[in-house]
Amino acid sequence: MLTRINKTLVAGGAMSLASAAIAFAQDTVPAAAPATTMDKGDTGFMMIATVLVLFMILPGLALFYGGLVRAKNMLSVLMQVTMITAVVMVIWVVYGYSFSFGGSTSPWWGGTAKLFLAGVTPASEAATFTVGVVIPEYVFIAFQMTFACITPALIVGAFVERIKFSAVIAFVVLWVTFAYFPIAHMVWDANGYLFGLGAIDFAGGTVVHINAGIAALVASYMVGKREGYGRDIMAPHSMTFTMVGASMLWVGWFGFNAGSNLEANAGAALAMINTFTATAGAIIAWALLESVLRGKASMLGAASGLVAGLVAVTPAAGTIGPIGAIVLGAIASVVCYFFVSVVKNSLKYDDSLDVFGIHGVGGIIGALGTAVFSAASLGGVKGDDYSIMAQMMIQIQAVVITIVWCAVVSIVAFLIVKAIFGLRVSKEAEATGLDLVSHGEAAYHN
Amino acid sequence: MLTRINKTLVAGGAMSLASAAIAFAQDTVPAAAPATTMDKGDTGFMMIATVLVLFMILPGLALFYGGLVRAKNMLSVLMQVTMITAVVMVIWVVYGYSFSFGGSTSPWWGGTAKLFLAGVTPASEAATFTVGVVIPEYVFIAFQMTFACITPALIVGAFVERIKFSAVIAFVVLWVTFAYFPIAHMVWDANGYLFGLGAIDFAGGTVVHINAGIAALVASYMVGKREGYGRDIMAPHSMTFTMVGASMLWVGWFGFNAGSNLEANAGAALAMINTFTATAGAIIAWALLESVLRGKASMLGAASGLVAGLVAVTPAAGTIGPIGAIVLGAIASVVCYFFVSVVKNSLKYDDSLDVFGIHGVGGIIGALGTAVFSAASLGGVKGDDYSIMAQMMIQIQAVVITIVWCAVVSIVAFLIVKAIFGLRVSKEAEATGLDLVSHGEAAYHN
Amino acid sequence: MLTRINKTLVAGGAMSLASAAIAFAQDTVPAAAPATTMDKGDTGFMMIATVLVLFMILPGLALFYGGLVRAKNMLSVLMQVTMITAVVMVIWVVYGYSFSFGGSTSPWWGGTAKLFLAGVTPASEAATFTVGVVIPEYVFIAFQMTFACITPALIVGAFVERIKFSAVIAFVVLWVTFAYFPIAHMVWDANGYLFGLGAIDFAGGTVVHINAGIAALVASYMVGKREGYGRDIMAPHSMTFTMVGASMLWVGWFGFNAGSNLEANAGAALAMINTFTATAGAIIAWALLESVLRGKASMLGAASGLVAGLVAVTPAAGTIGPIGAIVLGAIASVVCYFFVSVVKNSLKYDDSLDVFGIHGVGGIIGALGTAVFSAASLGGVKGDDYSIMAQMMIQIQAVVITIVWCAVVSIVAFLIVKAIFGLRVSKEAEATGLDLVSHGEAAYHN
Amino acid sequence: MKIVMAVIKPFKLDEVREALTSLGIEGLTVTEVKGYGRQKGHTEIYRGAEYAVAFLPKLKIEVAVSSAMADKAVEAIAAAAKTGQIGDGKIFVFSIEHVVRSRTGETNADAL
Amino acid sequence: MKIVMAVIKPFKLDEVREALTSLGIEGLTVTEVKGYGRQKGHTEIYRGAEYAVAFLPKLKIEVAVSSAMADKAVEAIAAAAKTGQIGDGKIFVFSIEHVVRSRTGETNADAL
Amino acid sequence: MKIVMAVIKPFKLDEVREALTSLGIEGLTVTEVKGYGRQKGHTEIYRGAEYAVAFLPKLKIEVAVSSAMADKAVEAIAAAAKTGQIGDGKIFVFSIEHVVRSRTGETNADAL
Ligand SMILES: Nc1ncnc2c1ncn2[C@@H]1O[C@H](COP(=O)(O)OP(=O)(O)O)[C@@H](O)[C@H]1O
Ligand SMILES: Nc1ncnc2c1ncn2[C@@H]1O[C@H](COP(=O)(O)OP(=O)(O)O)[C@@H](O)[C@H]1O
Ligand SMILES: Nc1ncnc2c1ncn2[C@@H]1O[C@H](COP(=O)(O)OP(=O)(O)O)[C@@H](O)[C@H]1O
Repeated sequence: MLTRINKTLVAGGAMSLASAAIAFAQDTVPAAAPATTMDKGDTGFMMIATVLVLFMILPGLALFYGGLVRAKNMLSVLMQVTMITAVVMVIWVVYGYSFSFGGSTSPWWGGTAKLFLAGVTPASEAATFTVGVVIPEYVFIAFQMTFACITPALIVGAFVERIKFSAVIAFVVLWVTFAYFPIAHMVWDANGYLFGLGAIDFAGGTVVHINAGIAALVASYMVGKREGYGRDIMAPHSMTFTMVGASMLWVGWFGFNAGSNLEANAGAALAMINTFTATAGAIIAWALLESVLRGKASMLGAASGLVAGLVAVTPAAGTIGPIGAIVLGAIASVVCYFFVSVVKNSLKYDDSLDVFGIHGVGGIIGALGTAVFSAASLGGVKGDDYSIMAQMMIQIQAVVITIVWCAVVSIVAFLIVKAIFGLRVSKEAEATGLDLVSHGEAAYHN
Repeated sequence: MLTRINKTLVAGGAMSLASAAIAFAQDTVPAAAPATTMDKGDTGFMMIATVLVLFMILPGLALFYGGLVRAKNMLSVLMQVTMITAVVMVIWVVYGYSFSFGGSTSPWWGGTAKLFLAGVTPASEAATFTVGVVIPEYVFIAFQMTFACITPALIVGAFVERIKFSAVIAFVVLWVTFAYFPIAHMVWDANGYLFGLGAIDFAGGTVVHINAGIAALVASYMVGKREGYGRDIMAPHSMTFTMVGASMLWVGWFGFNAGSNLEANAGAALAMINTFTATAGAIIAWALLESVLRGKASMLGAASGLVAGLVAVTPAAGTIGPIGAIVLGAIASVVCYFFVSVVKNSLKYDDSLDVFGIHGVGGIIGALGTAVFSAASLGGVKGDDYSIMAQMMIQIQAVVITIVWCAVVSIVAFLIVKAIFGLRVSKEAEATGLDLVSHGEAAYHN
Repeated sequence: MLTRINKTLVAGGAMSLASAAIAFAQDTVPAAAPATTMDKGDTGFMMIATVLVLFMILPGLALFYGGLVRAKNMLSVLMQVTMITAVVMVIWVVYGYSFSFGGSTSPWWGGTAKLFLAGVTPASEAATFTVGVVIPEYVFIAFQMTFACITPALIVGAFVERIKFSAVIAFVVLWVTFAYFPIAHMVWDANGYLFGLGAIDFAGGTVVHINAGIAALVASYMVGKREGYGRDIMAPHSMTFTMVGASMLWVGWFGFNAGSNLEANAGAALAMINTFTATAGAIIAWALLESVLRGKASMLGAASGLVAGLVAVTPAAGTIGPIGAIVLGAIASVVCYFFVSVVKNSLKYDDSLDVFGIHGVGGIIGALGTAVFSAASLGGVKGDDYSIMAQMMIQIQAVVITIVWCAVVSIVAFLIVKAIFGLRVSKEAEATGLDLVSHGEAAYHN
Repeated sequence: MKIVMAVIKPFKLDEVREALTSLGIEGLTVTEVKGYGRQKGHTEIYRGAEYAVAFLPKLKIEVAVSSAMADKAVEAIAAAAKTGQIGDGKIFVFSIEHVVRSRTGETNADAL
Repeated sequence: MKIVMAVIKPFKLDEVREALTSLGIEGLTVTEVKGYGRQKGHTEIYRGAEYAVAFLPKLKIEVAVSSAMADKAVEAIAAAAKTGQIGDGKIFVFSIEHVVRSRTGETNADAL
Repeated sequence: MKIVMAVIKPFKLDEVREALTSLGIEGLTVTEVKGYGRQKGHTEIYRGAEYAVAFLPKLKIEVAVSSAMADKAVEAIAAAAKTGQIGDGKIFVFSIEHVVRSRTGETNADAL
């Protein structure tokens, strides 16, 4: 088992071998395929993991974000998250899967071989990290699809309460096409550029969180502040929903992290226990910090720490130990805390729900912390020939490349969308609230 | 694997072989049983699938429906869904399972051999679609039980805000006994009449959705309109809860659809990916339609499309392809949209939460669409000897028989209940709201 | 399969053999280990079961309790449940797992061998109830961790709306250390005292429910009544959230009960179907009782019955039959009903959310009922040499020991916490509400 | 000018509004209130706790009218709000000295 | 006749109602309001955003009484509403000219 | 003494409050109300059901002032509440006879 896990580590990314092997299996199955085994335990586990990631988005993320806005904008948030999910699902089977994992040897994208899932049948297999062990390719497609859906949905938090609905959809289409699919290929495909560097990103710290966080930072500058920002009370309309959403994110995140192991074995179990303890450490850290600095630990603080911990452990879950995870989660909480309560206020941009402050910053802490806590000396599974510093350099490269690529795509995408649709609703519409103005409904009646 | 799936298709219904094989196993286990294999991957997967279907009902469906009524009737909806679930569970183990899958050779019902689950022990096995592969019969019983619970709970949407609580329970007892159990037997048991015809109903389009939809249509005429219908504002008291409920329905539906494969293999994976893409297609279609026709895409529209897509893909999930699923979902959305916003208004009955308009109509679209999109030429898994027209005729027969049977039972059941308990609360009680009047509580306080 | 189940019964507790075998495996793996098999079906199932138990706590239990308090205290409840979960998780990996299952031969605790999970690696294995069948130890640790988290979180219901946040956390730290970990060891470890007696506690009736119930009873006396108790209206601020929480408890409880089987086989399936039918029986019983005695069946009544049924079936799930489970659930409902509506009112203590009345009383009914309904003559799996009376004596002993141990620890813990932190907020703070006073937030805004 | 302030049963709002608009009254302000009076409340039971809820949901309507219109408005409201059941509510009339429309600064009759 | 309109702390409602019913006053109307005054509000913090909430939850009670009863009602309310802490609220009295009970058409004293 | 009672657009609350405090007025009471007037409402559609929502969310402000202050208060509110768009709301002034502060028993001017 350790062997297997070490191999994962060498591979350095959660789905890297997988995609390579898919291509392989595809090519060779008709002829003399190497003997593969499919275990129903893996297949069943991965299907449930996929469902758990959907649960993170709907209703999890929708509620987490929705609770934080004013009641008059509740439905707009729910609707944006829902529509992004639906649109990216269709895009995924049409061209997203192919662009990400289509089997091309390019380091930048997956090519066009699997447009419309061409050639995929119930008999198609996708490799896991264990040589010869496969799962149905449909499972791999569906699992990866949920990752492609949640990432742009995370960005929503940056521009809530003021953006045009059409602009959201248009931006997301451009963004997944030019930012998400290429970066997923780069990080997780065996031919991908960052994969080649040896970056460790077990379940998507760069591809999902840093990526979404940077897009959110760009969004908050491009879309501008909400009317009345800093003057009006914009308190969460339902911290209850936010807490429920955060809890669902935690529950679903086990699909995300343990599922990224692709097999139901001890590797997944390690990812699972780390996803527990890192989060617990992060919750406690944020609450302690608030207790000391403000005299009161808030529910929103605990929920924020919870998400920060989950974000930070995402790239690290497969290679660190459960005690190291507590420390990693706690560090992420502390840094994110100062970011959202000090740095953001001084920079005065309106990343309304702190997507950058938590997913971007937490993702970076996680990516770098992975290099540190993966070392056996700190409880990780990386053995003798592992150098924290060497890995750290690789992680930094991966982070910087993701940031730059994503920032450029995000800026260009927003400029295009602004030119065609405009980004914001009118001031009056903003005062009335997006629910009535953009969707013709109100979230609550008697 | 394709072999297995083809066999499913030939079998033409999700649990058909299963029940046959149960009877077989039961008979022969004491003597020289044919060698069967039980895979813990299947068993574990099916148990989780069962839990997911419970999740669809409680809290999923309860919230989806509850959010749509006025606050003063919220608890009555939650309570009706809860009590129906509990009552049908007890009925199921007492006589429902036997009436449906008791092993009789009648084409109309399962007989009395398994009253009180007689003879079932932890050692009992239920067959799957792969010869020789079994799961524990308790798992099959529990999985099927959740289907029997959700179907009558769906009907609730037709008569909310005005029905007597006693009438709901009495109606459901009659209805599951004379409509659900027989139809489940007809469709899913190897001796069942519709099974014999060769109808394809992978996860319950006829048994669950058309069945519930027709009962709802009957209910809306028998129970009559709400006081103030068409005059008072009866806007959803919490679109947030409705959206959360719809999301939970989607999440849980993977248990429903993928679980109907009974094994954790590529067949389940196909059902899963179709359950993603059909739903996505349906959400987008409804939202687009609203955008074009009303200028605004609503959250309730997206949620309605979501459910319509899930309903439509239910019978088809095991035999169509993911791109065909997008189209099927979109078609279902379009038809349901016109039904609930045009046809229903002109017919002026009060199917309050559009059970017929979405489950009935969507179920019919799904049943017929299954014939179309199962063809290999349209991305389905049906091979050379498959004729869309021939299958279409069979599907139409199945639909018509279900409609007629269910309508007759529903009418008679309502007449009996009306005579004994009465159907509606008083006008004053309706004005006050069912929560206080029927349950002595209020949903919300400060 | 019957063999296996019988063995469980002989073993008399869900995890008893498990922990023994872990120790064994640990000791011997380096040398000539007996051949063990690990099935991915078990591993995957147990990971999902673990996630389901987390779901019971967050958001399940948090919402169930939160809905029952006044809006001004909502966040305090959510926060207490969240922080308890996080704190106990960290404690668990630091010393809780070792104190419970550390491998010592003491009948009272598990020793210090596994502090900080010393020696646990991805290769470590934990035994199940089938000889030679193992799961990754990380899975066992994570699964058991969720039990350790939910138990103290259950106690929260006794002292809501008035307790200091610091007092909650301090009490829980003491309580899990001196009550939960030792009792878990006594009941579930092969060396444990109650295990040695032969007590049957499949999934934690004594360890979790009686334990939490007694602590709650102590708490309600030590902390005292809420201001205005018996005078002011303290109606649930959102029965909707309470119903959603109860539903989630049910859904997650399948992880709790079926997961306690440690393998994805017919034993888990039996636990699952019992967890359905007992709960259904309990819901119906409570509703019927209310209908008869008050003329109206309430949603809170149904939710209370639901939880009472789940509590009662917890120790029994692995050894009774589905029809016996209906009866057991119904009996638990009836007794709990009279307890919370008659006994509690006459004793005039303020166990605000009836933790003792439902978990304590229901747990005792379950523990004793297990002795009765496990008999083959009543549908259970216990064969010829089983004596209800003999088992009843053992169950009573287990209950009494748990009650006494827990009561003593709880009293001392509250005295210590009172001396250091004080237990209650000021009267004014109580009038304002804990959300603002202790957490600086309000749950709802416009 | 007068303010006519009426407490009514919630489901009567639309009828009352229509009665007023048919008199040419074009504005009114509505508040959700709880009323205590002869109409008895209800009892809610939550497990062992029984709460007598004495306050019932009502709507309060405030409508400013010229003195000349006051009586007609009162009559119209009384007629529209009446069900004949206890709890239909009461109508109060009091004088106001001054009215201003914020948007235009118009006062008194012009502001109504 | 007069309307006595009082702003009170929310948890004082039952005491105030009892004080009034013990005077024989059988009806009143309650509204949830937010009050701004000398009693200072509180601060809420949501991550980096700190909001000073100046408005506190209060209840407004309106009770129509005969002119003779007005002073007693004011006294009763003042006594019942008093905690001695800042923010106990204020009581305002103004005349009404006309009262009608919608159910019966009774007016003035009969309508109270 | 007078009560100045104003209906305003919800987002104008802070400006109105500041305008009043700058006059030295230290207390006011705010109620969430629904207003019907010239400003037209909106339409909501839920599947096939289309609802014309005629009532718009407004806030009602009540502020008790000395008679001398009343006009200034009205002006201040009118100025602060004005957007120039239809629906800015109205201000009503009426006399009150008596004011009591519950906490101290102070009356009239002292109670404000
Ligand atoms: N003296 C009063 N002052 C203020 N409001 C009153 C008074 N009496 C009754 N009300 C209001 O009128 C409502 C109806 O009064 P009630 O006595 O129940 O019935 P009816 O209007 O048929 O006499 C009450 O709920 C309350 O809101
Ligand atoms: N001038 C005023 N006009 C209207 N309401 C007022 C006025 N002053 C105070 N109030 C109301 O009375 C409440 C209590 O007033 P406050 O000044 O806080 O304390 P106190 O009543 O002890 O003087 C306020 O919250 C507000 O609702
Ligand atoms: N006659 C009236 N009596 C009481 N309130 C009124 C009256 N007319 C208007 N209002 C209130 O004033 C608000 C604004 O009035 P409206 O006619 O829409 O615009 P404007 O204030 O610009 O004339 C309304 O929503 C309502 O709350």
